[in-house]
Amino acid sequence: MTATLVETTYREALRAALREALSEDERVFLMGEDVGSYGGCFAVSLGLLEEFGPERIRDTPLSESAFVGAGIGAALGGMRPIVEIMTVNFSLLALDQIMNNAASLLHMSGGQFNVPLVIRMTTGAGRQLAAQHSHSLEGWYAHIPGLRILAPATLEDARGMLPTALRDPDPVLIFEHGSLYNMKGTLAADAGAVDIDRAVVRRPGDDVTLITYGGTLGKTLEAADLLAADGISAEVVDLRTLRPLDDETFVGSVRRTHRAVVVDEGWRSGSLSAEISARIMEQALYDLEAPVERVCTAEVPMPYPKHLEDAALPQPDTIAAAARRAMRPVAV
Amino acid sequence: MTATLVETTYREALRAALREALSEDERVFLMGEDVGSYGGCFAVSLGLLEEFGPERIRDTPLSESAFVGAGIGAALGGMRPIVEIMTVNFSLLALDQIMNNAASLLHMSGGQFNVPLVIRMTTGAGRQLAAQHSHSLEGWYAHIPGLRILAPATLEDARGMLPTALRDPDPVLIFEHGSLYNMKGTLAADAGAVDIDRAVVRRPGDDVTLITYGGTLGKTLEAADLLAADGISAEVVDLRTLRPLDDETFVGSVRRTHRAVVVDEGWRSGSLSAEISARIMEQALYDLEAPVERVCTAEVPMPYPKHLEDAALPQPDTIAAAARRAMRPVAV
Amino acid sequence: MNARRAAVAAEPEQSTPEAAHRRELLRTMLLIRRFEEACAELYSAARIRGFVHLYVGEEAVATGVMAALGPDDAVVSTYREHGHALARGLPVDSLMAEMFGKQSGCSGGRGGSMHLFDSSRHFVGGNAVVAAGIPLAIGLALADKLQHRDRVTVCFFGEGAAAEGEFHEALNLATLWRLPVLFCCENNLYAMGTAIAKEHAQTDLALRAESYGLAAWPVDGMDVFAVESAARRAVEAIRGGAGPHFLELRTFRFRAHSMYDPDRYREKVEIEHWKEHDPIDALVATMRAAGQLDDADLEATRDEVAGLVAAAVDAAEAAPIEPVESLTRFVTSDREAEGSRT
Amino acid sequence: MNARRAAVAAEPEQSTPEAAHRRELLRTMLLIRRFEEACAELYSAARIRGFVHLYVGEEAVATGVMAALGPDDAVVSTYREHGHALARGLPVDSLMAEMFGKQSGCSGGRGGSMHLFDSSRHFVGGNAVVAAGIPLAIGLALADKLQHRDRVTVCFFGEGAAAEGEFHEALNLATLWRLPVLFCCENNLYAMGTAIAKEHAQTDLALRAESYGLAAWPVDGMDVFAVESAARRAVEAIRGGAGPHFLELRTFRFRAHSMYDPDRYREKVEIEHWKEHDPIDALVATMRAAGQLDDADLEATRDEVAGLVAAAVDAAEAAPIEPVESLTRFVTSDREAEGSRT
Ligand SMILES: Cc1ncc(C[n+]2csc(CCOP(=O)(O)OP(=O)(O)O)c2C)c(N)n1
Ligand SMILES: Cc1ncc(C[n+]2csc(CCOP(=O)(O)OP(=O)(O)O)c2C)c(N)n1
Ligand SMILES: [Mg+2]
Ligand SMILES: [Mg+2]
Repeated sequence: MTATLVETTYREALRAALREALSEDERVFLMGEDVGSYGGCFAVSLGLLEEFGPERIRDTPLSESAFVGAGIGAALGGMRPIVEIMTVNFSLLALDQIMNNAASLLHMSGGQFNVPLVIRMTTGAGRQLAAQHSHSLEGWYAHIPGLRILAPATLEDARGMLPTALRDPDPVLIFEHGSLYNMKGTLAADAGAVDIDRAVVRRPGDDVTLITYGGTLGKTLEAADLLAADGISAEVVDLRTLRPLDDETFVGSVRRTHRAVVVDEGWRSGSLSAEISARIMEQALYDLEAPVERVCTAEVPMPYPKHLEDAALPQPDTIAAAARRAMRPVAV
Repeated sequence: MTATLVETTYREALRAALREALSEDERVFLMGEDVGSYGGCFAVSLGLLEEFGPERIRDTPLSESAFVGAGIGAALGGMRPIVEIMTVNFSLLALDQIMNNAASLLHMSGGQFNVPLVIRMTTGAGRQLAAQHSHSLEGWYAHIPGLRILAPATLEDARGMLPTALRDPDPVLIFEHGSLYNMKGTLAADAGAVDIDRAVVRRPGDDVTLITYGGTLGKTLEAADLLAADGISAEVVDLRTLRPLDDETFVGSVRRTHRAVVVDEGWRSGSLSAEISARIMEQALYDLEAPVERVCTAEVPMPYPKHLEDAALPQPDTIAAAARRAMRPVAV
Repeated sequence: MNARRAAVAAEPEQSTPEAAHRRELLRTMLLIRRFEEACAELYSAARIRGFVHLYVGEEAVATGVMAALGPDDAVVSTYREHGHALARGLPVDSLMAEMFGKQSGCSGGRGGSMHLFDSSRHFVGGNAVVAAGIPLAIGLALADKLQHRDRVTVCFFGEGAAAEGEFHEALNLATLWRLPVLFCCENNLYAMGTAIAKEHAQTDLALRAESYGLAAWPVDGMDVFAVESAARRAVEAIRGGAGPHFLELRTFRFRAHSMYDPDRYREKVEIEHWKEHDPIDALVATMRAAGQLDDADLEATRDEVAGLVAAAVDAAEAAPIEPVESLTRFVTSDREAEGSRT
Repeated sequence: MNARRAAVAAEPEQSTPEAAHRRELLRTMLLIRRFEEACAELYSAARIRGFVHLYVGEEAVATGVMAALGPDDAVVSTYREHGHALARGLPVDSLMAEMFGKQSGCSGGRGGSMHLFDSSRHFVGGNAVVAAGIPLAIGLALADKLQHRDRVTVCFFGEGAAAEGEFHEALNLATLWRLPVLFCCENNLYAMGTAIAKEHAQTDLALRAESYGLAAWPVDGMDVFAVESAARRAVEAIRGGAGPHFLELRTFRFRAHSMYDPDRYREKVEIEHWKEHDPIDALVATMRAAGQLDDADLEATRDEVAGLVAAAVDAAEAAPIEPVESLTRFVTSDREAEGSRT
């Protein structure tokens, strides 16, 4: 099967997924702040209002809690809503709805009311948006039972995670890293739904496993290049789904390489990297040749200046440095 | 110094701390839902309205975001507000204020505006309050830079953490576990402020370190009794302050015992237990004789029936079982 | 006011449709009352646990509103929802079993008093976060509108809930989008221990609601006829496409906020005053005066509902508990067995 | 409307206090305009980054409101706050340095365009979460009330923010507690790309605000005199103990929402229409007609503010950047050095 490849971007791939979902299923609609006339704050839904009309591309007032709650209600009422929260930073205003309703209704009702809702939002730092607009909270959301958390890091996943998420009977949150929208590349012309159960190895290697997801996949692959130049063969695992985690793939890799670095744009303490590290320790302690390293964001509300933001975030060189530390652990 | 001991309860110790703070500092006031005429939903502030009047024991409408935000504003304006959020479950409604304002203002303003605010709330499960009223999110809050997170587990700490927190120039969140309010015991008649920087060893031991905090300290001490009956000497560390964590105390203990069990009422994935486990691995991997065990809450919105709730939560026997596993690890 | 009603009414036979309907209303209210008295006793006996919020005194509200609904309409409720559930027709047995946390309960025992659900009756649940059901209700109404369904969604909440941000956001959204939703604000003058004047700068909540541009009016919530007719009027208008409506149902809870509450914040005299307007007594008086009810009828109905409740208690006591092995069911729909992959 | 004003006004000398005050207003508005034009250029040149929201067209609002305040009053702002900051008297240098992220900036460079702070001027900051500043403002006012301080806190937000739950909660609380706060709703008809009619069921926001029981009225936000006098009236009433007031300032932004926004959602003709009411042109016309301004004055003022801005840009460019080693400063007040103990 040699599919034709087309040039596209992450943004266009997301839009193609939205367009397909809207075309194929009458129950699907998109709702959120500025998804319509404005075209989406990051232009993801540009043109969809013209194509599908204001009933299905639904601009909302600035009322995160109400329109997320309305998305939950509409899902209960038989629709397949896609709710866009402009960015993860504002999702805190809707967190009660997400945790106490979306994630809990199925259980509280003894299985009677499931919530087939998809929530999309932009996440991450790197664009000098300062303290209130730079959170990476997807790992935090992964703490909540009842949710599925996705982090598309590639064009395939930007194109393919939404259709699979829409088939899920339960709430799915999709986190799109803000730095990826302009990412260019090629995609099969007939690209469609992808699996959302498994992590994947994006680059095979033997000496150390670099585990990451979303916005830091690119930096981690760059780090692998840096390491290759040093003769270190790094395997890069893209988690893809942050809840439920696919332990098998990343633990399996660490069992082979005996060394691991977790790269995570969340603030270090209590980030997803801690959970990954704990699981490796639980499942593969005796395979480890060195402590699992973590490369995370400095524990500081994000500063505006570029040089400070760069210093706060995981970078190819800090990732590579952590991998080198793992290669030469100082025994104590 | 042989201080007189008085019989008291956790609730009374909290109230004594509030009364002292209100008496000693005019800038202190208590604000929240039903702290006044009702006497506090768990009767912590009972009688304080009569003693200090409605300006300083301030009943608020059901408006979590606004009154937490108002607490932040009042702190900026020179007061020392104590804001009570009835329970952690409702704190989600105020989370934007907590993360994006309370925790960030100092940084965003380049050090000009600090927020000397104390927020108290009830946390935890165990009283059959079901899915929306049983969260343990204090470990989750410990992810946020700029906050200090306290979990008083003893009468001394119920009495003494508030005065120290009020002296902190930055926001402090105090999580009171709902199952502790009726805990009885003795306290020095002159008990007062306690340190809020260090974890403490609540029971010394040699074979395994049990690390916990707040509502699960009692169960963990019970587990230590069970273990003692088996001839296993367990050291119990009470974290007390969940952010910043006092690594020295718990890592130091594990260095001696070579085995650790973390007990945490949060849902397992992404709970504070993961961070503790990761730090032990980072700082003491070569001292470990077994994987760090975690005993957490099952990943399910809390069910109402007692037997299911009991099964979902850490219990003395499951904690002891984890410790026994750590004593006899199955090498792989 | 019921006396006045009774006076102007003709004296119909006990067999008229009106009389039959009123007996149905009365039966519902008596059933709610009896159910909750049993709950209070069972709570004291530690057979029921958790938070339990009684509706005693407010029965006319649920009963009147539900009487105006069709079987296809939807209901979103609160944690004080025994009355809503019973008036909506959820079987007493399934409710009592839920109070006991048994698998035969209406939420499989998982919810308890605050989380009663019944999908077959479009009863979308008790919600224990104040005001959090309001956005759900407008979402259900949005789904109906998008699917061109003729359903009305009724959303209950207290006057305390009206101070929450979600109230504001949802009322604006519902009005902006002309959604088929009936907001039923149960104004019982207190939110736990906080009197309405300490909650709201503007205590006329119907007026407040009107400021969003929706039709809103206050209703005597102790008069089941007033409630039913207001609800009918609103439901009809909503079904006709007139957009959301808002009823402020003025009522009072005769008992404490929850079984935990020592009720220190209300004067006895205030409670006694309201008890004089007991909605059941008022209905009984009206029906008696209209010749629609005699002592025997009343006795028989009381006996019937008492029997139902007693049987429900026995059944709930006897019902098996869920096996612990199924603890992690209902976390996700399709991966129930895979508890480990979280 | 300014023409009318001018016609009825007497023709005072250029040296009267009124003329001096008006020249001050004009200078402030010109300074804001010039500052933001420079920001737009610097943004295009990639010297300034992040989100930058321009105030062009709305200058009369900040200028008029600030003119009504004393030095001890407090201001809570939004992410569109260059105008508020300049009108409040923050030095141009410190603002421009902040835009560059330099340590000499008013927030030490940490905040950027959306987070301008100045404790010495009680300027409690730009806030980039819509409506999130409103609760802060009422808290500041509460502190003043509890400490019997004679301060008024002014809180700015847009008409889009009025849809958020926090707006509702805070207006109720402020009114309930009679807090000394002036709510200034800058109604520029759009929230990003969403027109007010798609945001609010009731678009008369002063009317909506009034429903909380506070004094509220609409003001022509393109007329700096109207703004100033409305603000004075409100501030005086608040200082006199009359509780919170609300001004709906009707205005328009001439430029896109932010530097990222291609402004697809507005018709050119709408923008052109509003540009005819440019608040600076209107003020200039009024002053000219009143003999309070001639070409030379205007030129001189323009030159002066252009010079200030140019100097600020040069200084900002030249200022050193903060050393990376101090990255984790300002996370906590007293443990700054201990970056590791988090
Ligand atoms: C968001 C939130 N805050 C606080 C509570 C605790 N609480 C439960 S019921 C209640 C009072 C609600 O009053 P009202 O809305 O008037 O309803 P009522 O109980 O009077 O029927 C409070 C404060 C809660 N459940 N949810
Ligand atoms: C809670 C929240 N939601 C969304 C955004 C993104 N956002 C920034 S400004 C804005 C529009 C706000 O409009 P308005 O309140 O009218 O103020 P204006 O920008 O017109 O001055 C939006 C949607 C945000 N910053 N915060
Ligand atoms: Mg009430
Ligand atoms: Mg606007």
